[in-house]
Amino acid sequence: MPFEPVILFFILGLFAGVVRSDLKIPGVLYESLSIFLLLAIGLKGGVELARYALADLVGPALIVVLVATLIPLVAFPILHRLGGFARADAASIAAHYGSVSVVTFAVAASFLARIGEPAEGYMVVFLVLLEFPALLIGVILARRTVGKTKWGPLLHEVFSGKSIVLLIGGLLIGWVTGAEGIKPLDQLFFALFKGMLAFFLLEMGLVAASRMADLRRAGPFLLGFATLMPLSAGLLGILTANLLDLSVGGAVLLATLYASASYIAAPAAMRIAVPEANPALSIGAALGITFPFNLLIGIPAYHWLAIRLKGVI
Amino acid sequence: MPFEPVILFFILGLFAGVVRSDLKIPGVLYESLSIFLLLAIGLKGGVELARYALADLVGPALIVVLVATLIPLVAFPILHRLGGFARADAASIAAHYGSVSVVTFAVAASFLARIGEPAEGYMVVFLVLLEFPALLIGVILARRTVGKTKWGPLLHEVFSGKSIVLLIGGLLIGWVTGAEGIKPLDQLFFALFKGMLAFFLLEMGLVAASRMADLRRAGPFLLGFATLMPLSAGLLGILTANLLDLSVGGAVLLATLYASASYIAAPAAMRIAVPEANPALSIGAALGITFPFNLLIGIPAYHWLAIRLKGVI
Amino acid sequence: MPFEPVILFFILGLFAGVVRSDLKIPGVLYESLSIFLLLAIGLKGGVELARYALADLVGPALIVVLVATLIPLVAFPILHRLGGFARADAASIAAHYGSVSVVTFAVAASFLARIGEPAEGYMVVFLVLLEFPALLIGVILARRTVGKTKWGPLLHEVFSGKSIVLLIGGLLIGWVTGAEGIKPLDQLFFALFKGMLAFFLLEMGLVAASRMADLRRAGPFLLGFATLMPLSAGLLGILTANLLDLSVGGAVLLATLYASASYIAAPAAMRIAVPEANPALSIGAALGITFPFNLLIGIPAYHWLAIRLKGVI
Amino acid sequence: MNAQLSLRKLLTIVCEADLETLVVRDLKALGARGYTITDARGDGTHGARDAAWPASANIRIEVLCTEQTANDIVEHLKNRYYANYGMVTFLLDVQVLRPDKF
Amino acid sequence: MNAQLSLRKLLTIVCEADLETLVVRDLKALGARGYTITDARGDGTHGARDAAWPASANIRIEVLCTEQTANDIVEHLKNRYYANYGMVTFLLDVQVLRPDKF
Amino acid sequence: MNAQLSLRKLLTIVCEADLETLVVRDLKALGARGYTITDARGDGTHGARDAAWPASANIRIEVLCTEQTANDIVEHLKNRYYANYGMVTFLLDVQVLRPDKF
Ligand SMILES: Nc1ncnc2c1ncn2[C@@H]1O[C@H](COP(=O)(O)O)[C@@H](O)[C@H]1O
Ligand SMILES: Nc1ncnc2c1ncn2[C@@H]1O[C@H](COP(=O)(O)O)[C@@H](O)[C@H]1O
Ligand SMILES: Nc1ncnc2c1ncn2[C@@H]1O[C@H](COP(=O)(O)O)[C@@H](O)[C@H]1O
Ligand code: NA
Ligand code: NA
Ligand code: NA
Repeated sequence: MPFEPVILFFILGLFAGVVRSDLKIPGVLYESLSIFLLLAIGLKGGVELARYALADLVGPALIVVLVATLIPLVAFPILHRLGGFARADAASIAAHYGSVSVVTFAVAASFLARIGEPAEGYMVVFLVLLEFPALLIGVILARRTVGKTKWGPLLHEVFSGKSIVLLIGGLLIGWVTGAEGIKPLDQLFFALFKGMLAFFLLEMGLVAASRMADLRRAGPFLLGFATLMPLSAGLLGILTANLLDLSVGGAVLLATLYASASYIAAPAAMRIAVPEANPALSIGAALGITFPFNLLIGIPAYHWLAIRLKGVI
Repeated sequence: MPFEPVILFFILGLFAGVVRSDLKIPGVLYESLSIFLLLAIGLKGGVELARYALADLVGPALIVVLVATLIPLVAFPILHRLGGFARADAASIAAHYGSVSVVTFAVAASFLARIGEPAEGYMVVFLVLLEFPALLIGVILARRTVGKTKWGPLLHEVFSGKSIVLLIGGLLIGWVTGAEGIKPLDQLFFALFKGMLAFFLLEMGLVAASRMADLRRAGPFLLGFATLMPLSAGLLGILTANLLDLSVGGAVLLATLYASASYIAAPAAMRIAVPEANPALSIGAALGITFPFNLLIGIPAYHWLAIRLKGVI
Repeated sequence: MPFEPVILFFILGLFAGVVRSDLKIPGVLYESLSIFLLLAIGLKGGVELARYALADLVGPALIVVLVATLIPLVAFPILHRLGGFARADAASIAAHYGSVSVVTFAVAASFLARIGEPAEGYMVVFLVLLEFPALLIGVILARRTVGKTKWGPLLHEVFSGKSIVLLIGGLLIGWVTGAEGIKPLDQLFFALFKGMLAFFLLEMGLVAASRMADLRRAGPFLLGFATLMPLSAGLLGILTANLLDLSVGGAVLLATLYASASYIAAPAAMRIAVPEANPALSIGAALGITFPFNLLIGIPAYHWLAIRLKGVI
Repeated sequence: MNAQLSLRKLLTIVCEADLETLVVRDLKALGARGYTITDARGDGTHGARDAAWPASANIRIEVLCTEQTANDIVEHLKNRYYANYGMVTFLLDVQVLRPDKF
Repeated sequence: MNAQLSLRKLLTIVCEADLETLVVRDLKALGARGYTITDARGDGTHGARDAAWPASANIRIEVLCTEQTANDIVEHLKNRYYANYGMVTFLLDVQVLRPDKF
Repeated sequence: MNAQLSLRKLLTIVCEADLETLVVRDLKALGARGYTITDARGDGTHGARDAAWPASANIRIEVLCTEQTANDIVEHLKNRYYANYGMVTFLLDVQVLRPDKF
């Protein structure tokens, strides 16, 4: 089997969307599943984190975050200058790609688990840390001046956003409780995780199908961007991982974080902070192209690369 | 215990409905559970299917489907001529009884599992195949002429209907993935299956209770039909199973498929394709009478019959 | 770990509510989870119940219910005379505290399970029996005269209320089916119970946060009542448990039942039966103060007390 | 105005979800021949109602009816519920086909 | 009346949820430039529809449009659906900004 | 018209669900004393919004208020949101009890 089985659910959803099946997954189920996934990923990360000395993570975390800021900063001029996108659109798309997709991360983690490739348990911390800096950068890029923006509401929006609250909340609960204490919750949050992910991917397939239509209007430049950007960012992730001496599994996860584009936190934040940006472009690219691209091609490719590049840098 | 425990949840729902309890199960939960059940049944069937040579199933499948067309073709004149129902109503009810109830099938399968009666793993394929031919027959019966109907939209409605998409999608995923590959999903789709079925039956009980009121107006003929029809169709199923040399368990499942009346795919399809038909009649009979009848009496009866008739034909 | 891990989810929800996070748990998920919890608690109780002779429980049950009527009867004059609350408000609050909180009971049970303190399996029967008498007492206290009230609709409201139907329904199903028969449902109703409870508590935290604002207007008397009342009622529960010669675990559960205030059955029933009562007061106290108080302080305190008072009376 | 259309009243009631059973019973008793309900949340004199749990959910009920029935219902709601419950009602004229249906 | 505002028709349709795809297609074909749908339940001549499962759910569709389009839609709905489906429609005048949008 | 009833404006806003917090804050700031929200989906110039996930969900907000407040809100919404967001508003006259409440 070349594919993670969960990806087949995504393809089923995509198919149902494309043939205009009357299969509709209630919006409430989408929200419930996304709460579940965020919480479960946080909990799992927190339990793993208990095995590490937090102080040892500060340095790597700083490097991971700093390197990641390159992504929106490079994506923006490509989109604005080369692609001819309006400033707001280029900034918003850059923010989406600078931030991360929690579900893509989860699929990569389960890809690694299936092939038995271990990874550092603290990668979830990077997931949390990478979620928001790009959003702030995106707003600055869009506004041109830092002064004009009302940062208060935006910072509140970002830090009290549901994905941050659930991920960090889960991390802390997992960390405080530890592997033993969390056992009674294992059945829901860990044993069911992959099934719930499959269910969610079915839903994402349906949503992605409806987003692909948006993209037809967007032109080939964005299509190219939405596949080359993750590949380059993934490569950057692998090199950064090598710099930090992470395992192959860790490199794949970091590559996936860098390569993935957010569609939970970013769309809501950008919609409010950069109203002039057309969400059809950013969401269309992130969800209609990059998300399936990472699932089907990106993750195995990053694994292939991570093995070959092991030790480089 | 004479009953499958899951049936007690149906009775609880029925009771809550009858005493007008304020217990209401959100419509969204109904939809989520039905998506889960359809997908899980498909997956399970797909995994089992991997053990058979598909070519060997073509013959039996053809026979099973052909014999099944007798059900609407016999039910229609009974309802129209004998019962005095309008053409559209008779055709729509016939279509409901010719199609199948996925949940009744699931209860029969869990009845067999409980008493340790094995059955052929590919019965789910028959479930999928039996879902739609009766719907097409129903439309033809209602229209009298094949010419007038716009078949395009109807065929689209039937084949892109959510139950077909999820059942076939699940079948394919299960088949491609196989028992080993699907393991990480077992906890959600298989271990929880029976609990989810119980929950869904609670809900069906509430819905059935509200449908029984509809039936008071329908008169005794429909009541008789809604109990004698499944018995006869069940017998037909057992004989067909014997013809195909199925096991006792397989005979019970085929009997249940023949005997059960659809209330997921059929109501939606008939509502659009045969607008003149009164849904209170078809749904009232299928859900208010035949569904509980099969759960409480039919399934054990088909088992009793299948044992006694083993080898006949 | 001093805390039950599930309590951390409540705190996370509380925190998200207080910082005005955009984390919103869909109302439908709240309802689905509450149906699940009620049913699961009933089922578990029913299975345990099968081990006891019902006749032996009649006496203790009578005592437990009779002593419990003291709670609203004492709470009412305290609130009305001392606290200066209007008759209707005092009666409604008294009814909330006289009835029980199913979720608090579940947390206490999982607290006991974690520390390995066994308890009588039939406590769920007391939970069911304690749910409604206080509601009737509350209505009488509010109306002053028994005559004026239309008891028919109220009794219907109480006895066909969803919590009673699901708890008693679950009890009966569990009792009829027994530990063996219910096994296939264990995975959903028992293995997932604690995870679902955690999820529900997250939601309760969000709701409680919004209720705390209500309380600011209510003044310090109600705050004092909402902490001293559960402590006193908890003590009463322990003494009653001693009278009945229950185990320490049983005493903790009875204390928790007495100490907890209802926010599923009571709010709906009181809203209809005592319209003049301001729900912000009763729900604010029950959910905003007493619920977190019992989770964080009450349950461990009742345990501490139950050990110390073992044998007293 | 289209000649087929007649004037009727549309009465809209926004109230606490707990009242659904009672209000629906009243509507029928006062002559309404049908109604439509949607789930809602909101804010008003009784404070924010965010529909996060049953006790804070609202419903929005619409009734198409004659002016007489509308007035009867408004009168009844005012006497029976206004003092103690979160409830808002408003009335307007709408054009309907099949006026005898309402 | 605010000088920026113009009059348009608001057409509201309450019908069985199963009809959503068909009715939406019809609306577009008859010139509606947009619509808004909410999920609903209700009661009427076709009996109680409590939205407990798909077969008993309703939807409530609103269309802002010109009087001409509104009349065309009402006419079409009447001919196509009234005989066999649970459906209620009503029309009223509303004030909108950007009249050319509708 | 029933003598107890007075005229007020009903302002209805259909917009992207993401705007809920912002718009509600604006409504309060501009003098609305209450509002009612239902979840919705729809179609319009900004394309189909099917509510399958948060980014494609709409809400439908109703505000009963004085004509002055209604005009202020419409003016504000137009300036603040119309250029960049999917949003539709319409106004009509309705009869209410307790006019001072709105
Ligand atoms: N001015 C208003 N405009 C629209 N809806 C309102 C208004 N005031 C109150 N409501 C609705 O009616 C419910 C009860 O209102 P109240 O009795 O004022 O708390 C609120 O939760 C809102 O949903
Ligand atoms: N008088 C009415 N007022 C408001 N809604 C109605 C009315 N009559 C019917 N409806 C709605 O329209 C749907 C179909 O109506 P009917 O065709 O009368 O069964 C009902 O389920 C209600 O949601
Ligand atoms: N003509 C219309 N009638 C009713 N609702 C509309 C109409 N146009 C737009 N809407 C609603 O307003 C939302 C935003 O509209 P728009 O800005 O045109 O995309 C849509 O998603 C619809 O829910
Ligand atoms: Na990224
Ligand atoms: Na059948
Ligand atoms: Na109590």
